[in-house]
Amino acid sequence: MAVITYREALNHALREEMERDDRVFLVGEEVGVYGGAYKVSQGLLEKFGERRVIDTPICESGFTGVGIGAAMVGLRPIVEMMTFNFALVALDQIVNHAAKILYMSGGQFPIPLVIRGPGGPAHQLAAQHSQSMESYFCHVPGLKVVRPTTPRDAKGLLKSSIRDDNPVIFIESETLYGVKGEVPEDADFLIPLGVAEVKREGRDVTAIAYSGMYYRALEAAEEVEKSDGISVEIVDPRTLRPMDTETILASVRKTHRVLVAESGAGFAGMGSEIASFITESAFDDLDAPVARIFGANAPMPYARNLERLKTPSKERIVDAIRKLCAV
Amino acid sequence: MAVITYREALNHALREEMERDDRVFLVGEEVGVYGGAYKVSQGLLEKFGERRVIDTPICESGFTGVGIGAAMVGLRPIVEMMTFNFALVALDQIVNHAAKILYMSGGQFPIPLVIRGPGGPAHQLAAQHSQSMESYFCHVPGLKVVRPTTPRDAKGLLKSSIRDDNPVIFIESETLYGVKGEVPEDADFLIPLGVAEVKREGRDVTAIAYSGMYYRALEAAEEVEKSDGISVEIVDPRTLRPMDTETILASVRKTHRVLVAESGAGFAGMGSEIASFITESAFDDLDAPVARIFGANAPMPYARNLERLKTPSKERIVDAIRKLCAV
Amino acid sequence: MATRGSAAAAKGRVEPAVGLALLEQMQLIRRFEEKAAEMYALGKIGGFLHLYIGQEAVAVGAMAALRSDDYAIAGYREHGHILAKGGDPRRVMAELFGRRDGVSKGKGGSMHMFDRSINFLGGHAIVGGYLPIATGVGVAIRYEDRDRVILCFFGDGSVPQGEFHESMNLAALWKLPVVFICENNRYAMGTAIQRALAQTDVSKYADAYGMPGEACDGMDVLAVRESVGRAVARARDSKAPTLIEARTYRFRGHSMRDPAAAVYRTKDEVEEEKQRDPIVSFRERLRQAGALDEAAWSALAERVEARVNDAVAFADASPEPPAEWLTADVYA
Amino acid sequence: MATRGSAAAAKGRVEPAVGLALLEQMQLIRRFEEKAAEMYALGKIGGFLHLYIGQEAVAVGAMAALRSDDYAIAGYREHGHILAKGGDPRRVMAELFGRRDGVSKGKGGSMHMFDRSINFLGGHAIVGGYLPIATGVGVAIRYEDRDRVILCFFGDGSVPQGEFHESMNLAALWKLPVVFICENNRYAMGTAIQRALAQTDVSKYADAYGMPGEACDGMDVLAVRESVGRAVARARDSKAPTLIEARTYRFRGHSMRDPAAAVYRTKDEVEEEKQRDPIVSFRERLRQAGALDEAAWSALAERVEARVNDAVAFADASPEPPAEWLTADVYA
Ligand SMILES: Cc1ncc(C[n+]2csc(CCOP(=O)(O)OP(=O)(O)O)c2C)c(N)n1
Ligand SMILES: Cc1ncc(C[n+]2csc(CCOP(=O)(O)OP(=O)(O)O)c2C)c(N)n1
Ligand SMILES: [Mg+2]
Ligand SMILES: [Mg+2]
Repeated sequence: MAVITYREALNHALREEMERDDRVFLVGEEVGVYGGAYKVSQGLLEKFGERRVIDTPICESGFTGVGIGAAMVGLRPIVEMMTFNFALVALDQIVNHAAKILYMSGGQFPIPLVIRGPGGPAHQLAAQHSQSMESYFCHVPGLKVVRPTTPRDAKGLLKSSIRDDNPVIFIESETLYGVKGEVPEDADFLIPLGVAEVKREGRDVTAIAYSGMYYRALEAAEEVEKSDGISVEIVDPRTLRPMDTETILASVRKTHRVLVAESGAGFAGMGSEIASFITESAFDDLDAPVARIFGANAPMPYARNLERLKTPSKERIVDAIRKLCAV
Repeated sequence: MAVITYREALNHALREEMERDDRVFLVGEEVGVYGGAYKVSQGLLEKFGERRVIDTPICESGFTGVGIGAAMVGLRPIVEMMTFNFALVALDQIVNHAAKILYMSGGQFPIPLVIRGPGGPAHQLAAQHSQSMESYFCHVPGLKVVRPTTPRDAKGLLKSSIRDDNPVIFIESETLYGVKGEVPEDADFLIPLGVAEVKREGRDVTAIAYSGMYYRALEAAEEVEKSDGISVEIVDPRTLRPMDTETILASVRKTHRVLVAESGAGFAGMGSEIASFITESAFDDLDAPVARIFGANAPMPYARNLERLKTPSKERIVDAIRKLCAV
Repeated sequence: MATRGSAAAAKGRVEPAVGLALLEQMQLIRRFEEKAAEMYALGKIGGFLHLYIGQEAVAVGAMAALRSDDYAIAGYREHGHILAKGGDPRRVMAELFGRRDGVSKGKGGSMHMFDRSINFLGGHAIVGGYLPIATGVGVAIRYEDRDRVILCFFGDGSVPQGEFHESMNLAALWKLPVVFICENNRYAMGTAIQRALAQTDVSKYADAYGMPGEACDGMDVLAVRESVGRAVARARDSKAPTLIEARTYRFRGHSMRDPAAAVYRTKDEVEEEKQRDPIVSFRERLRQAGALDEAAWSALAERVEARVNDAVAFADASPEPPAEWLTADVYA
Repeated sequence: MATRGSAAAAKGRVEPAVGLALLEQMQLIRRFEEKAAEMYALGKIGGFLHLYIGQEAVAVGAMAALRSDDYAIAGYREHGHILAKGGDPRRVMAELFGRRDGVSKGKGGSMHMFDRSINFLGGHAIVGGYLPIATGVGVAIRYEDRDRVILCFFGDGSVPQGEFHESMNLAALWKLPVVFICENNRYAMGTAIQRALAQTDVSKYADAYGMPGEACDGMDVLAVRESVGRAVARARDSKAPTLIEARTYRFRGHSMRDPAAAVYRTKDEVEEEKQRDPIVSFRERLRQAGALDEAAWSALAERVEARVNDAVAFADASPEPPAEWLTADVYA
């Protein structure tokens, strides 16, 4: 296994799937000549040419629709959103079209489409460039939603997303592109969609966290292990929709205490879903109400000190874990 | 008090607020000459003229932005979405602009804007015309979200929304426009945003429901009262964001059993928020996990028989209440 | 427009057999729609119902320029388009009835007719929303280096929508085999085109993109076939898009919920436009050309009547979709 | 373009005092941006930083045609615009530093500068997203029957976006006092305009809407002032919109994260464009006109230097925003 970055893992997944299937192509802003705003598609234009790596003008609604149309007639497009914040411009295409055409057509037209790019907080990019968008998409029947945490997840899940026959919203993270980790080189390495991973075994509390929040939860887990001898199990859903209810409930039944950490603003978000689902399904297994931690209820500020306060910190997670165990 | 329809109540609210404040104007598709696709703005063009009742071409993103720009420089626009499904085309304007400009400008530019129109299931309008959109907006800091249930709510809440200095997403319902009820004629009658209403007093179970779901919950409550002697209290949040946590918790502490009914697809939606909030805040008061009922996990089908099955029925609510009380 | 019409007509020579086929298709759509209106009144059809009456020459003339492996996509007023593309009236009526034998299994309804077997890609109800999708089909045709073409039908109401501009630019920039056909019936619901567009000659918008643009008489099936024929040839041979503005008129209300359709237009205007009825005028032209006598017409009319009644009978007999279908087809 | 430039120059007569003021504003922006780049390198500025270097003549020439009660709105490359509109360099630098005395209280940053006191409406980072907002300001001006005007600055990258089309149509249809100024620097990030637009003469898009369109040399501050002056007069007197294409060039990378800016354009091209430096050429012109001697120039340069250093000192001294501000200004 090679140790590569999250960015390289995505790049390899794209390269391998494009080699494997000529119907797969990449379209988006700056994916070709520029090599990708975040360099995820670096080298692909050189390797696959302009036919399969298509630079587009700025028109998210237009080129997302292009992906949907191409998918309707048998291709397997990958649409890159330079950042997911811009997917708001294309939300009608995604929600009213990509997610519904299979259903409205009575099953005649599957939409094998991947829409991918970074989402969530970055580095002082302020309100219009730092949104955690997953909850918008999780709410929509017909979409699958993936949020890879490690380089390994990034590669295995992107490859599965590309091979999936449904529209998949694949949200990466600007803050994780540089993270390194072991990744299988095998071109058939896949991580199935809808399967969570217990990334850290523990006895006392289950922390459910994905993407950047996973890393903060891990730091917190190590701290409370040392300081309070609290053993934290960390479950990474990896795919948010469909959600792996089994793995989550198994951990809950083991620890009886749950914390859900989310970088977004929380209200009516994915954390709310996980918390209410667990409570419905394992009420009697819970020794304490499921605790939710999420970002401050505000847009993302620019100032560095405020930005730090906006997203849940290791400290906040540590406190929440202690509170949970004090119950 | 006059007995008028929900549609008339909205029409009166628009008329009164436009009379009261010249900065208030209405812009949208077919609001003028046509009198409104659902006739909510009937007669306003005749009364206020083309300056204040503005028909627009089909460009939701464009005319929503027009409302935001006019609000930035001191006017108080009301933007009509012919149906909220089309707000998806304008979501970038609403989420990236209307909701964030006050914050990004450090408080310099409030956006006193109302975006209103019908949302939710209607009568066989199928997948692209039947969506319950509230959860998208509830998730966004900077927006207020209102879902009026009765003619009285419709008038009092719309007037407050128009007087509010923030962007307010005001979602009506095609299926309720014809509903009649008593509505105060007093031009200063207001219902404050963020205040829920206990619409039916009860002892055994709290049902939280708004818009069309309220009426089904009411039928269910009357049925279980007769058949099982179960006394159901119905709380209508009316405003979803900000949410009236006090009124909701007070009812929970009284009944110890809660049902949340939502017409939308549920996953990561408003019902998830209400359920997880209640569990966090009143865990020890709960005799049973908060039960959620929501629409089938699918887009809206056209066929009448399938459409009926899609949205929670009185029967499903009755069953849920019985289950809750059996715990 | 009248002059354009007769000009096109003058040009429009047609072999009798072909002419009769076009007439029969238009008549089929006309009667199908009139029947649908009846069924709506009887409550057998629900939701919105947007009739194509008055615009038949556009779909019929345009589809006549296609090969069967070419694609077509349209909006919510698409009964005429799917029938002209070769859709089965029985399954189209069954879809309106919301029955299991409908083209979309009863799950799409009037606004969402899809038929993969004839490359009919819907049936979409977001104004402007499917223009980028048509553009994507053009991208796929080029990607696979085929010589197919896609016709994208939309109304004048789509022109002010941003996706019209995005799609026109992409199709022209990337040289895609997409024929954009704007059915300009001068109203978007209650909004007259001059209240919606700063510049109302829709075909002129093509200039901004250096794309060929052409207006034709949408009440003249041969004129439409000619314009679209030129555009299809361009698309097939040189992968170049075209914007066609077919000038037509909607005889009925926007939908069955707008019966009068009189708030925003005068009865006189409607009556005057009805003088341009595409079926009456084409029938007359064939008669004058000696291609159609009374007997032939009544035979044609009877065939159409029979097909429409058969469609209704079929739809009536088709069962409701089973409950399990509610949650089927959400994911592939 | 060169010819256009000198043509405009020939036309461009200017009183010495005014010329010197324009030169000083351009120099202020140039030095402000160079200093900002230094501060970014020192880590005092975070996030994205898009420099205006090379385009100074556009903002300065355009704002020179305004009254102080007129409005302006721009994208994320707006430091030059807010300064040219009369913004205080100290508060603009403080915003870049993310400090409490910044124009947006440190909460907006480089991409979201707002200043109500000078009618500067931001500072927006969604390409194309604020064009409808500018249109809405035009609606408000007409609604209140004022004689104000709004200038809306955007890049060539906004043109393929649907909101460009929607805004142009609404402004032309409703006759709004909006001047759309496209700063065509020939690249949207790494995408050359000919790879983004089927038709690259941006000013021609105005024709589709029957709106006046005009291209001008964006490296010539007087040419810009003239074109925009004509458009502002049209907007003020007859509430008519205009599309102006200011042909300019970005000397630096798209942002500080694109330092080389060489993947998508050649060094030679950049060097050649630098020959059109708007400050060097205007300074030369003033010298030839006898309006600027060495002494005057060094005095000007020193004043600018002092203001920029003062801005940095002010920003450095300004405290971070207090923690409570994180959740302030979410609701009014
Ligand atoms: C984005 C969007 N906005 C509004 C509507 C509501 N609506 C449905 S049809 C229509 C008018 C469209 O007119 P046109 O495009 O001219 O087509 P026609 O009905 O004349 O065939 C409107 C406004 C919609 N379906 N989608
Ligand atoms: C809707 C949207 N899509 C993509 C981006 C990312 N992005 C930021 S600037 C930019 C290029 C814009 O170029 P142009 O409009 O020419 O302005 P310039 O940078 O040349 O001043 C892109 C693609 C964005 N901010 N918004
Ligand atoms: Mg029309
Ligand atoms: Mg540019």
